[in-house]
Amino acid sequence: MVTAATATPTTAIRLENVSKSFFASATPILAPLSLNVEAGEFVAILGPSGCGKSTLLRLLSGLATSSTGEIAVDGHPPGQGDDLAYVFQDATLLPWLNVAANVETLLRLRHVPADERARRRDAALALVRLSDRAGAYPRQLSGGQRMRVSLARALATEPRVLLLDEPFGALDEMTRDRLGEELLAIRERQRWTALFVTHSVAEAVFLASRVLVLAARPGRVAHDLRIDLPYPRNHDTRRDPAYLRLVAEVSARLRAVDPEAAAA
Amino acid sequence: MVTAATATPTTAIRLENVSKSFFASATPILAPLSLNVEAGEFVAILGPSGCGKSTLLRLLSGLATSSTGEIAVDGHPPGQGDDLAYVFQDATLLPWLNVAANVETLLRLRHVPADERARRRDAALALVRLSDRAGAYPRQLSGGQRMRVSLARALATEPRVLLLDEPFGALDEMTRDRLGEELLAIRERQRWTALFVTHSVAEAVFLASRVLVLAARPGRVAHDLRIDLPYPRNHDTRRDPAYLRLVAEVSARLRAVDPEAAAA
Amino acid sequence: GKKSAESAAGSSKASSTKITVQLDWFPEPEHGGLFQAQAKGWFREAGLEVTLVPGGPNALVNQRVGTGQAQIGQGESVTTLLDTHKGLPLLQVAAVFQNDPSVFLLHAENPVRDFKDLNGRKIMARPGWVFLDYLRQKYAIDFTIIPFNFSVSNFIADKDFIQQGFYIAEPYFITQGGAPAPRYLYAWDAGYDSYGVLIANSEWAKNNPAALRAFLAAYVRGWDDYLHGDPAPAHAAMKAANDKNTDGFLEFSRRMIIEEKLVVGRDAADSARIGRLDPARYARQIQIIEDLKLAPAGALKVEAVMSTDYLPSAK
Amino acid sequence: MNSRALRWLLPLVLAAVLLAGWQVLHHSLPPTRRFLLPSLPQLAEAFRVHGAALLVAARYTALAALGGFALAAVVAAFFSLLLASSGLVRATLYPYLMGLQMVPVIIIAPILILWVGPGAPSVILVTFLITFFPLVVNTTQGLLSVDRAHVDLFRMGRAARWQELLLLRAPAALPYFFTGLRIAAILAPIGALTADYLVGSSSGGRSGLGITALLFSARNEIPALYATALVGCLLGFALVAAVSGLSWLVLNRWHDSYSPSDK
Amino acid sequence: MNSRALRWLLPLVLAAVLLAGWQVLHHSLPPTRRFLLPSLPQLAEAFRVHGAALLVAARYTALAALGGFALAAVVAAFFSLLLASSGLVRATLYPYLMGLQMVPVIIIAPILILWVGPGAPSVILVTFLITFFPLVVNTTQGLLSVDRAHVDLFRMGRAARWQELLLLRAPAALPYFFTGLRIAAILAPIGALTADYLVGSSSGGRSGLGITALLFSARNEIPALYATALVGCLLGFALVAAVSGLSWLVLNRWHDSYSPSDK
Ligand SMILES: Nc1ncnc2c1ncn2[C@@H]1O[C@H](COP(=O)(O)OP(=O)(O)OP(=O)(O)O)[C@@H](O)[C@H]1O
Ligand SMILES: Nc1ncnc2c1ncn2[C@@H]1O[C@H](COP(=O)(O)OP(=O)(O)OP(=O)(O)O)[C@@H](O)[C@H]1O
Ligand SMILES: [Mg+2]
Ligand SMILES: [Mg+2]
Repeated sequence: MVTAATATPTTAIRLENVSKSFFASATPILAPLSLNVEAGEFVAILGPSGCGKSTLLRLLSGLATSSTGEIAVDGHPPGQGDDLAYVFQDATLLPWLNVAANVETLLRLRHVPADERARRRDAALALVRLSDRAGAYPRQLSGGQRMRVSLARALATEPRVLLLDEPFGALDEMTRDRLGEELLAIRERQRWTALFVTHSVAEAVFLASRVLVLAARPGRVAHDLRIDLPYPRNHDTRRDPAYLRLVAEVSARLRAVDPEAAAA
Repeated sequence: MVTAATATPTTAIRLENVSKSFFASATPILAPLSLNVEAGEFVAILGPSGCGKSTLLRLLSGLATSSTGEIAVDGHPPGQGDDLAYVFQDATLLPWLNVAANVETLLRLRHVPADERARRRDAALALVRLSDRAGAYPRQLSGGQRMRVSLARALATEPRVLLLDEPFGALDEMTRDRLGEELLAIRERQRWTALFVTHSVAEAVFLASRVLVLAARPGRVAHDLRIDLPYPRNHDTRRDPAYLRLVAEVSARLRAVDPEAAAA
Repeated sequence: GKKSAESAAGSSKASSTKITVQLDWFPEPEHGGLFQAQAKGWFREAGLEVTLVPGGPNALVNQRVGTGQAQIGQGESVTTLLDTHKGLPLLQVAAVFQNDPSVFLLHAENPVRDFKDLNGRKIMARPGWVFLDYLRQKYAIDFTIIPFNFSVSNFIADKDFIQQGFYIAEPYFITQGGAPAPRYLYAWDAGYDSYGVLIANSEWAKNNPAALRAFLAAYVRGWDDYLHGDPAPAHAAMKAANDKNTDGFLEFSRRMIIEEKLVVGRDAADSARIGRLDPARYARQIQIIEDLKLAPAGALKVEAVMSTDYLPSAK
Repeated sequence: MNSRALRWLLPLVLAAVLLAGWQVLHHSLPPTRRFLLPSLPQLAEAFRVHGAALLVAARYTALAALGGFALAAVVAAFFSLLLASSGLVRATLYPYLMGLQMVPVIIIAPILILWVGPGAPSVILVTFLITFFPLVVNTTQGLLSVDRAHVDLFRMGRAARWQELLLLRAPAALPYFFTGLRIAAILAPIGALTADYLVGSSSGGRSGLGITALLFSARNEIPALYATALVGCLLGFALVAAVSGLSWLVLNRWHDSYSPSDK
Repeated sequence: MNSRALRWLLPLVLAAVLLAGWQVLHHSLPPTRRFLLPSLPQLAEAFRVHGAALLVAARYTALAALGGFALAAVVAAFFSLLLASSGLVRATLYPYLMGLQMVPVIIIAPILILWVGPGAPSVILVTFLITFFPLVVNTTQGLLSVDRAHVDLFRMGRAARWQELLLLRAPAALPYFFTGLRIAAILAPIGALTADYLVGSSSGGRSGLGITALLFSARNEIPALYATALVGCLLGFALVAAVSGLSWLVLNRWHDSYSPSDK
């Protein structure tokens, strides 16, 4: 199951001098920003509210265009590659489809055959523990359940690049921890490159091979930290002193970044 | 500034044998549940995703009706009292109003005079650090910014009972901590009774005078814990060993509840 | 024009000649000659297969005849002259009524006694009726026109109401509606003596003179029989084609046609020659059109717009 | 319980009040004008006398209305998708579609009669012209009003244009489409009646409600005229009821306009 | 840049193609039928000859259209709010409003002439009747389609019925209202023309477009008839453009139908 991509790491995401402003005149939301993410990396992004995390993911997915600079995702300009999945900050389920059909939406767009679609849908729903709610409509779900459906929808596509915008934000710590571990297990199989926005330092350190700490006004990478904990990570990792030390360190870095954000 | 309510604690919220099912036949979402909250209490609610936390708040606000049982909020049946504010799990800002007008919405409903409205709006916006975005429309805000506007909208009403459904869910830890402290400071002045749903045990223990741990299927109070840390709490509280012990204890209780949720 | 006229005629050469007649209104006694001839089988006897197509507010008789969708139609002469001027290949071949029965209806006590008195009044009429322009010019008057809606309700309900009407039809419904019989202002009293006419597609007429002659002969015989014989066959056919026709109405309308000498003409000398057309009257009608500047002088020639060649010759 | 009973009672009470008011109005008119507002017994009598004829005419008009309505629904759905597919198409085509609606039926009636011929085809065409546009405007607006976040989802999923149109915009536009359909359902029978009046044919002694109305009107049979109008209304109500039922079936499970006010 | 140029070019190209097609069609018709589709020079000639008269008629009809349209907008807004205020009101009133729309204008023409009088008041009233209903249906649907979560917000804030209606449902329904307004804008001029045809009045040689059309039609002046229809269309376009502009002004800052496709 080990693909060539892991054997010879290549660049999955590359940003060069990318900036973004909403109005030509205004201060940019993202300052000119350069970044390289190798294939298979799991990058967690931390940063104060409104610093530009979602904007960064939107640029990578091609949903927004950068004001300046160059972006390549999986070797393509943003929005052109075929194997990207993006879990939005909001669940954005289609209200007229039930949970099962919502999970299948993206597969349908890719013309995945019906039986394969059903298989992946069931697996994804089982993963987020919502198999028994497959027939429910979005308005019958709790906030956390909706986010889990959204996550299942993205994972079912088995992408090469995965962008996640606070997918666990609305979940309790247990569910969060469990889903984090499941995510890492899936990563072993699917081997995507991930950019994962979160507000939990512990989560960032537990999941990621690399943590970016963004600063606000304009958004920029204040710290770029490698997390050298071996995979697979599991329950024990959370008690590993190296892990705890890294959490403390990243927390400190984030805190140091904050005063600038507080001015916002 | 100390009102009678604090001098002689009275019951702010009372539930007696309250249950809720969406279909007459189905297993209830909330099992018959009884609960008393004294005026001035700050109750944090923890529990797995989908266990019924939002449903409980909806029952208290009168937005949903219970299938069985009696509810009294601030001496009134739910939905009849005048001084309740509810921060929903989603921001639910009105897209056609800018930030300032959104914050004023609830005040307008109560016929608060224009100058008083402007005063409270500005104070609330300053609190959530969005004064400089007062003129922006919701679609120009980040996810966290939207939640902060929603919080400001509720706080501006200076209610007697405050229901908060994961108001800090989409926020980074710094902002979260700061807003938590601000919330406690406001509480000193406004003296509301609060029910606060959160997924962060640390946050629950830091803010609350009492923590309810809910279990799922059907939703019920598994643990009802008093947090005997003195107010005012602040930065130092977070390093207080008593605080850390309580966090660990609540975490353990929550974890013990989880296996049942995992079955969901 | 030629092509469509030919195909209309040519398609039926095999057995009998097919002729479609476009009526100007729903079947009523004003179509008595046609229905009687049809009911008695006189068209068939003459080797013609005739279809009578009911009209209505949008009968478009001249357009349908001009484009060959019908070979013959029933209409009014001055309007037809105008349409001929506009280029439709129309030929007026027989009179239906020696005087077009369109008149103004008034209540008995209405102070309007004369056309001059119409000045400043409100009249419900077809805005395109040339007679209106004629009145304005001749008497130097003006009035307000309300579009004709084929109803007599306003007339019955309003003592001051003045409206256009076929006086062989509307008065019946007015009296049935409980109002006293109306008074009339006849167009011909103002010097506007248009015909009710049969109009043929001129190309078709040129190519099928025998058929047209045979048609008109049967038609004239039909009128004669309808007026002087038993109208029952025609009335039965009219009721079949329009179930709102009551015996009372059919009888009233026929009686009016007879009493007012509409078909035979008030000119007793010629009364046996049903269908006759007078070129001199056409010259006057063309003069009216020219005076109203609806066509330039000399544009319309009597010989080109009408013909008596197809009528049965005088006995 | 109480409020549910009211829901049945109040409309009935209002109906009774209106009918009584009608009757009173009839009798309060000066006798010469009374015929303009026939009394209820006169109306009943008109139904008794002309009921059979009205039924035949109603069937004819109902078929034309349904034909025009169905045609409009299908063609409007197609054009709305086309219009929503790109701003360029919209800028190019919309004015002509609007033009189509703005051609006064009374003006093209003669042209239709001469080209299509009087009778059912023309009536269906006119009904189509009358009902088509509200459908196009509503459906197009619905297709354009789709939630921005959902469009982003589909763009992210690299949906083809047609997938975005059919799998996202089309279902999202359903509430708008049904609104248009409801308007069209109301317009169709009266449109067919008007069309029958303008371009119908009474050949063979069979005609629709329009020509029937015209004849009753010309003959001053006012009660029968009202009866004819009433039959037209009933057709409209039947069609609206059908559309509302369909709308409920399709939308009730997810659309907010059907979400119960409290649960 | 390129696509923006296309946006101007394509409609113009289509217009040119259609005009050329028209001209070709004209010449390919058999001569006896050619009069049904006047050639462009004939049309131009009709405008030259009758331009002044058409302008007068257009002004008259435009005023009536605007009057009926404005009346419909105001009354529809009022009734929609009433209908949306409670299911009971809706169940009670909606059928009668529908009935109002379904009364065939051609049938009530005599009654209007008698009671309202021919001319401007009747024309405005008929225009109102024609444009009213699409507005009511759309606006009511909009008022009912408001986001459930926002209703919850207002209920939580203990909003009075009228506050929920005016501060929440009314602004949320604006996109639907403007959709209805766009339909009404298209219907108003042609409705006024039709109304003029049915219940207008002409005196001193001055009349609206309907009677003008009737006159041209009776005189078989087909090019002038087309010119009249065209003038009616132009009025419609002007009104639609005005409504679209207003809609943009009101909605562009927040509604998804105006959100740029990429930012
Ligand atoms: N309209 C509905 N019909 C049926 N089931 C519903 C409906 N609304 C909510 N539920 C179910 O009720 C349960 C409780 O929902 P609730 O929103 O209260 O959960 P919660 O504790 O707030 O969860 P979360 O932390 O994910 O927000 C969930 O399992 C949900 O699926
Ligand atoms: N359409 C827009 N017009 C103007 N400003 C915008 C627009 N969209 C976003 N912004 C601003 O850009 C900044 C970055 O937004 P972004 O959504 O990327 O933040 P974020 O880091 O994801 O925040 P959060 O953690 O709260 O989700 C915010 O200050 C936001 O207000
Ligand atoms: Mg964000
Ligand atoms: Mg919840």
